[in-house]
Amino acid sequence: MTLISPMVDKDKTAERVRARIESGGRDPKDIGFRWLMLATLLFSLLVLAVLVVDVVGDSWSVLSSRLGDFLANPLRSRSDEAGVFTGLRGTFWIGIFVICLSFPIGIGAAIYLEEYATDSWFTRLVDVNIRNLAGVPSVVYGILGFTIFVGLLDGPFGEDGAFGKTTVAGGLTLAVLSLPVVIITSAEAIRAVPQSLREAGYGVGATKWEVVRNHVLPYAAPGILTGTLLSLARALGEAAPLILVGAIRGRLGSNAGFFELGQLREQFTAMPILITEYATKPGDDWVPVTAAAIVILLLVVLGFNAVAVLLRNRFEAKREGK
Amino acid sequence: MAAPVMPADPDLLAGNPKRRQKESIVKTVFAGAATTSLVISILIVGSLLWKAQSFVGDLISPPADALAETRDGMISLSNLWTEQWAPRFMQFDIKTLLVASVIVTVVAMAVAGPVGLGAAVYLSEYASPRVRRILKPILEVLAGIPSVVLGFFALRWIGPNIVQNLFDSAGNQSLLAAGLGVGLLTIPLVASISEDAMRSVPNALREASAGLGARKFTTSTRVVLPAAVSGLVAAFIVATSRAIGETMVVFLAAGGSGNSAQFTVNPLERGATMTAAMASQASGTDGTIVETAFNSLFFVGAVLFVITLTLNVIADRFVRRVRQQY
Amino acid sequence: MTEVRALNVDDTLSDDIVVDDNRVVMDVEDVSVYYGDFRAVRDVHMPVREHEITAMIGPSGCGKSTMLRSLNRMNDLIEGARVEGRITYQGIDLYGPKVDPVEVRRRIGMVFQKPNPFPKSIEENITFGPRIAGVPKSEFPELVERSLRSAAIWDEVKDRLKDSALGLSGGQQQRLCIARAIATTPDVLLMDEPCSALDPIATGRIEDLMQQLKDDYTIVIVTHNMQQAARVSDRCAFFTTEIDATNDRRTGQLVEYDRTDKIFSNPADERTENYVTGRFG
Amino acid sequence: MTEVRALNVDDTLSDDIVVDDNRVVMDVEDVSVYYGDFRAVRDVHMPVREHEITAMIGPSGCGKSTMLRSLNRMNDLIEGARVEGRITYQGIDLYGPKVDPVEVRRRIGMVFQKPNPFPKSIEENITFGPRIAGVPKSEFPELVERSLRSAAIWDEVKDRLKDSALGLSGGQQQRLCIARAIATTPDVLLMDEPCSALDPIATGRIEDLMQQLKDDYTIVIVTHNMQQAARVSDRCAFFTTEIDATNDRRTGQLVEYDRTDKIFSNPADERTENYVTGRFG
Amino acid sequence: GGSDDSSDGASGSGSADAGECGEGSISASGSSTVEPITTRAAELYEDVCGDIQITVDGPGTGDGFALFCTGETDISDASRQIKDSEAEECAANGIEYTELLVAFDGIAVLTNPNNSAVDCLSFVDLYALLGGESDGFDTWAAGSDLGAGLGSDVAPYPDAELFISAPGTESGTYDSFIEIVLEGVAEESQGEEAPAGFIRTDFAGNAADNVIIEGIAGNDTSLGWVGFAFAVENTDIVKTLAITEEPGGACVEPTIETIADSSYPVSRGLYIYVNNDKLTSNSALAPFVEFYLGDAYTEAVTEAFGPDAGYVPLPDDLKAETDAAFAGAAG
Ligand SMILES: Nc1ncnc2c1ncn2[C@@H]1O[C@H](COP(=O)(O)OP(=O)(O)OP(=O)(O)O)[C@@H](O)[C@H]1O
Ligand SMILES: Nc1ncnc2c1ncn2[C@@H]1O[C@H](COP(=O)(O)OP(=O)(O)OP(=O)(O)O)[C@@H](O)[C@H]1O
Ligand SMILES: [Mg+2]
Ligand SMILES: [Mg+2]
Repeated sequence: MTLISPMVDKDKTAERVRARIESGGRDPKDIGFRWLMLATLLFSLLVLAVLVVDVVGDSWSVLSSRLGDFLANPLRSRSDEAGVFTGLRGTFWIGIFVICLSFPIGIGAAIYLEEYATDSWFTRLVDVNIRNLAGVPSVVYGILGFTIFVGLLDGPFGEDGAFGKTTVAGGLTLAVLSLPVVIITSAEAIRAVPQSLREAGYGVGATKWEVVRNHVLPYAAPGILTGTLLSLARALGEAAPLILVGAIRGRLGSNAGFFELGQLREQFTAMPILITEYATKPGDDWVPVTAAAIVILLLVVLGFNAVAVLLRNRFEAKREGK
Repeated sequence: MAAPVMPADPDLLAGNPKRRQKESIVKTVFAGAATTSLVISILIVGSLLWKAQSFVGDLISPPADALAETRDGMISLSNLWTEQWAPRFMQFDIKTLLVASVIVTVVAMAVAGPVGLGAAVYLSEYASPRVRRILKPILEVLAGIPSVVLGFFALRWIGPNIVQNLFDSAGNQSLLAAGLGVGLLTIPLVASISEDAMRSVPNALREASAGLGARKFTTSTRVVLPAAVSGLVAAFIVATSRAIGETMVVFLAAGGSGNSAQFTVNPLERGATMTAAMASQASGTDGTIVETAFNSLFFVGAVLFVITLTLNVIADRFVRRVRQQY
Repeated sequence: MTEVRALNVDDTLSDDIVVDDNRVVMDVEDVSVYYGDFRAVRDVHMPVREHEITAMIGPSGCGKSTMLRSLNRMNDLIEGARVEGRITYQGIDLYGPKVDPVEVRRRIGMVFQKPNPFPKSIEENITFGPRIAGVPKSEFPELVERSLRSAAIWDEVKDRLKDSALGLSGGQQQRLCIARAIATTPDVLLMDEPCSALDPIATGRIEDLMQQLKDDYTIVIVTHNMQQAARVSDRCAFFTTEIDATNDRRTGQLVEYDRTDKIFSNPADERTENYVTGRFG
Repeated sequence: MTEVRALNVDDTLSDDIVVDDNRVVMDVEDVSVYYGDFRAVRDVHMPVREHEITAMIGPSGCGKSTMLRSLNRMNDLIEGARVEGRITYQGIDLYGPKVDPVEVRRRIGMVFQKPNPFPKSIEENITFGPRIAGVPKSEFPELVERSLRSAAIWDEVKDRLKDSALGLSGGQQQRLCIARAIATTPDVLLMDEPCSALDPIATGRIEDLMQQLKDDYTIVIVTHNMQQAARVSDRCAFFTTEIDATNDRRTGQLVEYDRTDKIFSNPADERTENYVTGRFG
Repeated sequence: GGSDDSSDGASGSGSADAGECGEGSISASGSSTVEPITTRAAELYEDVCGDIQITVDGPGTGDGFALFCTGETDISDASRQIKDSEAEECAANGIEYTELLVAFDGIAVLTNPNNSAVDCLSFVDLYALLGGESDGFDTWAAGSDLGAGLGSDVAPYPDAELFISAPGTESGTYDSFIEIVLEGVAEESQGEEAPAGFIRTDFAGNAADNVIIEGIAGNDTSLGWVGFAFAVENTDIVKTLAITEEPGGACVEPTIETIADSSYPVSRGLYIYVNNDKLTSNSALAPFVEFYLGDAYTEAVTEAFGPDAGYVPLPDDLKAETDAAFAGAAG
């Protein structure tokens, strides 16, 4: 009568059932696959470990014998005198530009997109635009820097003889380059703020800005910080756009101190450029110098990365634990 | 009878005008911030097109100084399709650069695709939360290794120790070595996006599969991977776009940094990708004092921009599809 | 008090209001709420009376939360949400041109399903609303105590006002949220399933608290739990969903709105009866 | 059938089984389940009888899902989850050393709270289980029809077997999930709140379906809805939570396990009575 | 070197007072070949006048002149003499300059040490293998007919892969090689117009000299050229070929001596061009150039790439001419 025509294993003697259930079966395919996947993961970690070990090994002769010198000396033509001072200084100032320009603008834009924007053609355009900007190759940002910041801003922001290829131009270029990533990661962090927190704020009669400032931003801060640090690290490691913007690979005359503002209008160099230069110098005695410069750049860049990732994990754990 | 409620003070709910004003100022400021991204796009497109069109214009009606650099005293659009990239000789064979870019990208994705995907499968499906908590951050930190560093590594280590060991005919620099370097660079990217895609597959599907007596292998390959396919495709495309746009590894390790390169389809040979051609054009111009030759930089930039933009738009489609699904 | 006639959604409510009932503080007249094109709930008439607890019940998705959130323009925050019809507070059209939704929410407070204290100190949770409304700082200590007392949680937290609110238990957090809502001196409190995340004991405390609060406030509560509606409310609105023939989507509607005892003992509509007797849901 | 004595959690169940009840197909003896250090539910005794529907009810967080998922080792998938005590199926200790959890899950199928069809065609959803179990392809057409018929959804989908399962309504999806579970020829079906995401009509259909299925299968169901438990189940286990004095966390426990009519009409424990009469939850 | 104290450039530990050093900053740009010499001189100058900021960039000789002739730089480094077109540009902008020959750079022609088939090549041979008419030759032997036709006494060349590892088109070394070695033979072979060009273009040039050298070292039958300074450092992994201008002439190995006395045929002069107006308007410039040609000269030229390798200093007579030219300009 019924729709059901049973297909239950009628022959379910306890023995048979026991035999099948207690087959214990670990499937070789299952185990093999697991190990294969693990191998790929370990492979990628291993290769990168080889890289780091190789570089650190190469750099050892420099780092162990003349670290202080190495940090204090500028771009030099002799491998036993060469250092990274001017590179670090340029990279520092580029970082300042990224922090001072792309962080506030990026976070502001993210707040606008997540909290204020209604679904309009403008919002959609900005949104699509930002995601596409994030995928534009860095060398293309170099073209932007070359035509706009070097070409057009030569007068107001460059000293004679700097041909517009100033720290300002380099800093602006990388600030612009990191902006989309800052916006995207900040927007993600803001999106992750529980709606209930916003509702709590609005529910007691707060305006949007009051909710954003008092509740959304503090809650999203770790996420925003993570995203911005990651984008900062990325910007500090970029060489291609700076090549187009004309970072110096020969001798940088500026002997301004690390924090002197005057150098903003002078020509500049940066760590990745200095590495490119050292890497293409002839002679084996440059290998340790290049490697040492790389170690220092890695310390800076991976340092920011690691701090960012740890921060995020810490806060995520905290949130989940709650 | 109804108690007709007399409206109270009509301004009872009018609120505080000062707070409203502040609100609108804040909103305007933030909207301005969001608008800067549009300005940047316009500037990028503008700066590319400005000189790129003057380059193409020069090919159509060549100026005298450009003609003087050629062998046969002829320049036309067909200079974009010869056998070599040598701006100095007004040889702008775009296919030389395109094919080199494709070779590097294919090699890179052949490495980063499977390895990144495998790493992602392990992290998402097999690793215990504790292991994932340790390994994922390491992978993410490694994603931050600057490309000059990998360029140096590809030049000094991958080239001699891997490529030249495997292939006798390979030189100290080759597209293959650069491709491998770019591949290493993109592994963390592929792994990270793929892992996100797989983790966004609802656990309910894994449970459904396990509940039907599927082993992990089956669940991973027959349920999770197919369900995440849009995200995986997106990861692959994003990584491809990144590989095409990668500059420093190729500049240092592919051997085309001298601003001249031959058309080749052999990954063991030297070559210049679009990005490397741009960087070498910008970093040394002794030979190309002719404006036309220098402007080829913008033309290549425009082509690169269009290619990566297309890839990103396609990738975005796939990402959207993932979002819609769950 | 005399019995009010069982309401029919097609009636105009104002005709049915009986004089010796409490004053109508909020009135919902012929309201439909849309999310974009989708009509989530339609044709609601529901006068809310002062110093009463009005409960909204009905199966999941029938638009109870949607309706409740329209009462203090909380739905403004949802992209595409739109109210048709008229909702008044003290006779003022809440959706009128001169109305500032921020002010509306200050006067018509809200308590949510999941306790959602700010991740700040207990004290700051209370003072946030008054602070942004411009209440002078000097009044805070008194205000904090008064609000926490009203929410019956003062004794439990008075020694740890500076501690994070997240350290409180779920029930305490929910009472803190009530205290926070009270601190902005609203006169209507909207509560969306305020007990559904709580255990029985905490639930009991909140229910007791509502009974105390109704002397000073007007309360509208959404609940899934019919027993709770029966226990605490004075008036009860039963919603259900029906397939909208035009677009094949389920639209919520008000089936019956009446005194609670009437709804539970002698409902006018068969659907209400089915629901309150547990035939489905 | 004679009445079984009301169970007390401290008794050993096997002593209480009355001969003319259905055969015990699964037995839960003195089981506690842990998540890491946290004991989610403790000391459960609960024999599951063939061709019966056994319902688990209780307030949120009391460990119903936890318990249910222990019955087919689904909890193995959760890091740190651990079972103490003995759970047997056909007399075999499910957590014994030689047991293959994959095979266990094939024989003890599961249907989840939210319908979770694979994002594939209806047909592929059904054939997924049999295919990995090595059933020859030639049997698929018949098997698909049989499973879908058993789950009372054949007529609705027979013309669109190749369409994506995601195009089905929630209720249809849930029946598809039941069909999918049936397709691996289990003899026990575990269902975790299978109707809570469904509307009343879909719920009704699933309840009818369960009644039909119990002729061939043994069903264990978790439900939040007491009316549902009362309507469909033969036997009912009531769980609640109590603060564990040692660590101040709530641990679930079995309060009472008995025939459903007994639980709802004449419970032995006061807590059960409070719960089933709607005093809380 | 005189600067092994860890001066970071800001210390200004000069022994001279501001009067001698002048005031201001100096910018030099131009040839990447000359850049190391000027850079080295500037580095040495730090010990004398540490406060003078000297920027040296090496985008290329042509780019250098472009900047120099619009008055943007004080010094232009050049690995060749200024072209007429560039000189016109300078004149148009009213820029007067002094040309100072500062050193010689030999260009070493290289092959792999394992390539024992060749030891000496003439310009004709190099043209047959690398000139405009050799486009597409992928073995040495392919150039045999061309070489023989032009009178080579070495042809036929070995039947082996011809792997070219050479500088990129942007470098001065590339230009010099064309100018010195190939141009003459090309015009002889193809006529004035040289329709096939002076140099084959079908190889990927490289910007990094060490990479060029590694390319030579990595292929048994490679051929290429590189600045002498880079080659002498690597004689263990590459083989420098002796060169003769005419087939059958004397084969000369590149050494410091043979380059300095011009007996090695593939060498060129390296120059700096100094803006005359700036010599007066920029008080820092003249003292620096004086230091460049004076105290720093030998060290800057010979140690530009470290103590063991370098460019070739001018013989005394030419050096005296340079000094005199500068003295004239500085007034
Ligand atoms: N933000 C939104 N956008 C679009 N539709 C929505 C949104 N919020 C709710 N809805 C839809 O409106 C209808 C009513 O939802 P609402 O949340 O008001 O129901 P409810 O009665 O509160 O249900 P529950 O008892 O589950 O809380 C539902 O069909 C729901 O899917
Ligand atoms: N994966 C997990 N890890 C740690 N604790 C868990 C996990 N899943 C559930 N718990 C905890 O175990 C206890 C029992 O949870 P369970 O989901 O079994 O309850 P439930 O009775 O099914 O509740 P509900 O009716 O809400 O579904 C709860 O305290 C819960 O927080
Ligand atoms: Mg709701
Ligand atoms: Mg559950």
